[in-house]
Amino acid sequence: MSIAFVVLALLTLAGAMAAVTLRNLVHCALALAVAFAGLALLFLQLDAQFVGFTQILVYVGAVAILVVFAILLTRGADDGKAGTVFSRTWLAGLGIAAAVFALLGWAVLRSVRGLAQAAGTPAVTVENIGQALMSRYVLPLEIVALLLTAALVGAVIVAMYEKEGAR
Amino acid sequence: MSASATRQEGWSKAPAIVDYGEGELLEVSMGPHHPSTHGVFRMDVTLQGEQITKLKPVFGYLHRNHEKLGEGQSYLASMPYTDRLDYICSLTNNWAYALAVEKLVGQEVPERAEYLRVIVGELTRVQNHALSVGFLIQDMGASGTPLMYAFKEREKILDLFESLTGSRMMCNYMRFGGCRVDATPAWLDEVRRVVAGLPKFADEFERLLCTNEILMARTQGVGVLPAELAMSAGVTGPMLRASGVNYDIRKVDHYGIYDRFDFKVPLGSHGDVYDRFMIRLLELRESIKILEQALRDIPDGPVMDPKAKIRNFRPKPGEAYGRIEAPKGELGFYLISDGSGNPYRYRVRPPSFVNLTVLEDMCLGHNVADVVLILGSVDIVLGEVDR
Amino acid sequence: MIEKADQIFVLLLHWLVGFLPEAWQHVASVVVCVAVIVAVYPALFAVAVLMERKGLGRMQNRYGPNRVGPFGVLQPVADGIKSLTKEDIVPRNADAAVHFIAPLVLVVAVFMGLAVLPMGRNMVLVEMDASLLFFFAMGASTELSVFMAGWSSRNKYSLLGAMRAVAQMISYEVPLLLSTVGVVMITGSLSLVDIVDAQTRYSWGLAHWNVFKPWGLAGFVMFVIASMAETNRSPFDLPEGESEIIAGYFTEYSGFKFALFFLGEYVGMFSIAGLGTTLFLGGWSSPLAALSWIPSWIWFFAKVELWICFFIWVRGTLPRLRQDQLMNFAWKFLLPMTLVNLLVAAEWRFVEGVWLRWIVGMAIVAGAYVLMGRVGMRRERLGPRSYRYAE
Amino acid sequence: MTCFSTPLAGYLLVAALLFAIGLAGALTRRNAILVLIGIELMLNAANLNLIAFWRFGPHPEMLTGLMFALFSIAVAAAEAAVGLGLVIQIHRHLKTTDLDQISRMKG
Repeated sequence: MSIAFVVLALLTLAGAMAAVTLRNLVHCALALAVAFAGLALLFLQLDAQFVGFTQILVYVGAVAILVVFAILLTRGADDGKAGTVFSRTWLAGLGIAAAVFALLGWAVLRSVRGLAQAAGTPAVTVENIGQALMSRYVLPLEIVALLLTAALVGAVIVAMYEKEGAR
Repeated sequence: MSASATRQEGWSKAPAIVDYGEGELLEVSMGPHHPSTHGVFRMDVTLQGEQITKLKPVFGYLHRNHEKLGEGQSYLASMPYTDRLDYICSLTNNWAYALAVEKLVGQEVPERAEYLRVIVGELTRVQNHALSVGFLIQDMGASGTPLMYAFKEREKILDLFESLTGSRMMCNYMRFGGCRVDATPAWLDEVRRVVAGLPKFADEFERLLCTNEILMARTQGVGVLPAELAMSAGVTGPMLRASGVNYDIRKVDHYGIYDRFDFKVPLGSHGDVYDRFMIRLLELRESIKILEQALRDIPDGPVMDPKAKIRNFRPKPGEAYGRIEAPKGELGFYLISDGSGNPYRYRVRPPSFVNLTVLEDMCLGHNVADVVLILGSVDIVLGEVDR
Repeated sequence: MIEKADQIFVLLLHWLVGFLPEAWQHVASVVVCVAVIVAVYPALFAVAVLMERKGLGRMQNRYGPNRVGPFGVLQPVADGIKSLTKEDIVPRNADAAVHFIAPLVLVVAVFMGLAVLPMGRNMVLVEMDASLLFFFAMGASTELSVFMAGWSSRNKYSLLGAMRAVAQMISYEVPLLLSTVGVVMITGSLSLVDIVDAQTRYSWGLAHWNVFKPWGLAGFVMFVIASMAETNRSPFDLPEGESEIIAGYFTEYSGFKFALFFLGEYVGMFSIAGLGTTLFLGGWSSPLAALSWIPSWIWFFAKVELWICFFIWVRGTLPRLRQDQLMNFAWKFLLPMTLVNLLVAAEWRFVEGVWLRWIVGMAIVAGAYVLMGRVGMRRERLGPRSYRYAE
Repeated sequence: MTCFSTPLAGYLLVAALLFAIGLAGALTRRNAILVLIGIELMLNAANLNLIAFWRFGPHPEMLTGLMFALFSIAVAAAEAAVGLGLVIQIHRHLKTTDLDQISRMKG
């Protein structure tokens, strides 16, 4: 339990909290970026350099921007309407979330004794990761590549303007 | 949120993205202090994404009551005011006004004065075209290099104007029946020297710009003005000729002594920004030809009709319309005399203003970036548009 | 002696932290390094701004700044004082918090990128395994700050500029990243230190810079183009195209915050130039073995400055592209070219025989360029025209 | 602080809390984009778990957790792209991103 961990955890959780509670959607997206960045730093703390940087590159650099774009492209509908930003069933949702957290927390705390103690710093270089990706995990890698391509094409087709006769 | 509501609320809301049911529309007020509207000019633009779906030019920010002032003062007193119309080309403004008054009064202009008018008029055209092309490419984002090249040449011409008329931009040089002062032989030699350097400048400018890939991609096919629309809207000058209409008042009216010179009228065929830009460069070359001939043939003699009355004359009741091919198009002055010392009606037909009316037709469907380009290719001076 | 000059900053650092107790030395050296980076790059920024203004002035038949100090060299100081003392204007309806944070995020992110650049032999702040990835991760976070600036200003031009900027930076990040993958493939490391080390070999007195190889040359050209777009430099300066959308995303910024944006932009230029130098131009190594006596840090900064000069030259020469042309160029030309370049790099890696791989590599690059650049990018009816004359 | 005798518990608790926050966001917010944000947060919580278990697990050199996290990031990116594309398209059809109003299946 280092100070750095506490700070980063608080940062991440605060960002996440803000991301789901703020009124202004763009603020939500920016808070989400903060949460992602905090998570990336947590990954760094866990000696997962590669994953941490990938996290920043993918989430802060791409997903957050995507979310922001989507917010800007879908505005107008929700603007100016006063009232709650929460859905009708918010109480049930909150209850479920609280229950899930209680369960998870209980499970974690119950099994503290069984949890592994800190192992030595694993000497994992980017080269190891690359080797693993190209040998043991080559099939998942290919599948993910295919999935990303399919998702790219799908997202473009879904989001494209439907113009009659045009293009 | 409707369009009008947005405008009233002004900036009080977040950027107004108005949904008309066909995608996001954004209303932008470009100007009056936008960096590339060439003065205080405003365009109310409605954008879909970055595409123009509506454009409304708004002008009048520089309105100075020029025409009404002209009715309240003597004929001569209006002459300096004409400098301020198109402040880039004061000498051609002078010329058009002098032509109108001379028609009204029925005055002759001595030979040498006619030659001097041609020389200063064509010099004006050269510097105007160089400048407008430079500004056009500045609007394209070329950070001023072509513009400064044009300025360098313009500077020499403005120096010539200064040494002849005493002022670089507000020349106030022409009078009814001639010109205010005679040119010295030294001045003419200086003009010959400057003109001799102009073809080199034109070559350099053309080599620098015309085959630039980005420039061609930005200008070709952008802001097309069809010939029919140009004619029915009364567009004149290089813009009209870029659309392929052969109409040059120097050839049509034979005013002054233009039929003595051998020059051609370049015509475009696409009517896009690139054509307008190229037509200006080609016209610049033709102007150099005219200048060379005029400087070769200029005779000696008086520059003022000795019988002419400059002040306190009262033309007979009647009307006259004097027009010339100003660098920007047909510049005309329409005067009605009721026999008094002031014109009864004084009206300017400004080329920039008329050319600007087709702005929306040229811009629709293009990008924001193209709008400033198209506006630049119209070549307006707000002093003339708003008068 | 030569060794001393080369390592002068490293030795200076060791000498400086040597005064401290053992336990503090590591932290102290990091602090000193950070302080030096934070001091040196703004100074370079001042030099670059002056150079840009002077250079552009020379290109445009004018003097440029020449009033403040001898030959105007103190102009950046005057600019700095001006922007620090100017009123800080925040639009009434702006989102004040985001408006305030945006320039800070930008500056922090671009400075972070500098941490992994080897600026000389043994002169790198953080030596890590995945430093290239780190650099790009930091580069990606600048996009968000640009968006924050544009969105929070509540100005339509800012919003347009922000949208343009984000679209452009995302589009050009792909070729930028891909153009470096070739280097990574050949070097077999994401570590910038390793990449430089791999290039500091000499045969016949000539360095093994990546740019001297077919995949390196193609990658270098792609990298230069994409880096110009990534730093919003002319001819890709659409996000701040002053003749179209005033100043784009920082239209509503003034005073110190504007200066921060300006600083961020230039430091971003330095860092991307430094990265390009590291990847393709051999980092701090000298081009000729005979010139190795010149200290490594001089080489690095000289190359970066040369790169900046090139940016300035391009800015003084080319007009700006349009949004759709920019996107077309990125997706239809740069991206396929970088992908083909990966092929060339792979070919270089696996084909035996020096001549064969040179010929095959060059052929693929040239063929792809002809196919995609000359044929693929050609639009109809684009070219010089001839004009007719009446009479 | 006996319950935090191992740092792993801390990471797991943070992940659990993050997951709960994401779940709460996804379940309580009306805006479809916010729901997506919640899902992203849950995915990230899972990633944190994976990495933490990898780090403190018996065989960190096997890279399994790390790889799982990497693939999860890639899948999440794809999910975000498609999900946001769908939201945009729904908005285009129904002029709203309010999930209470988009609950019917016919467009």
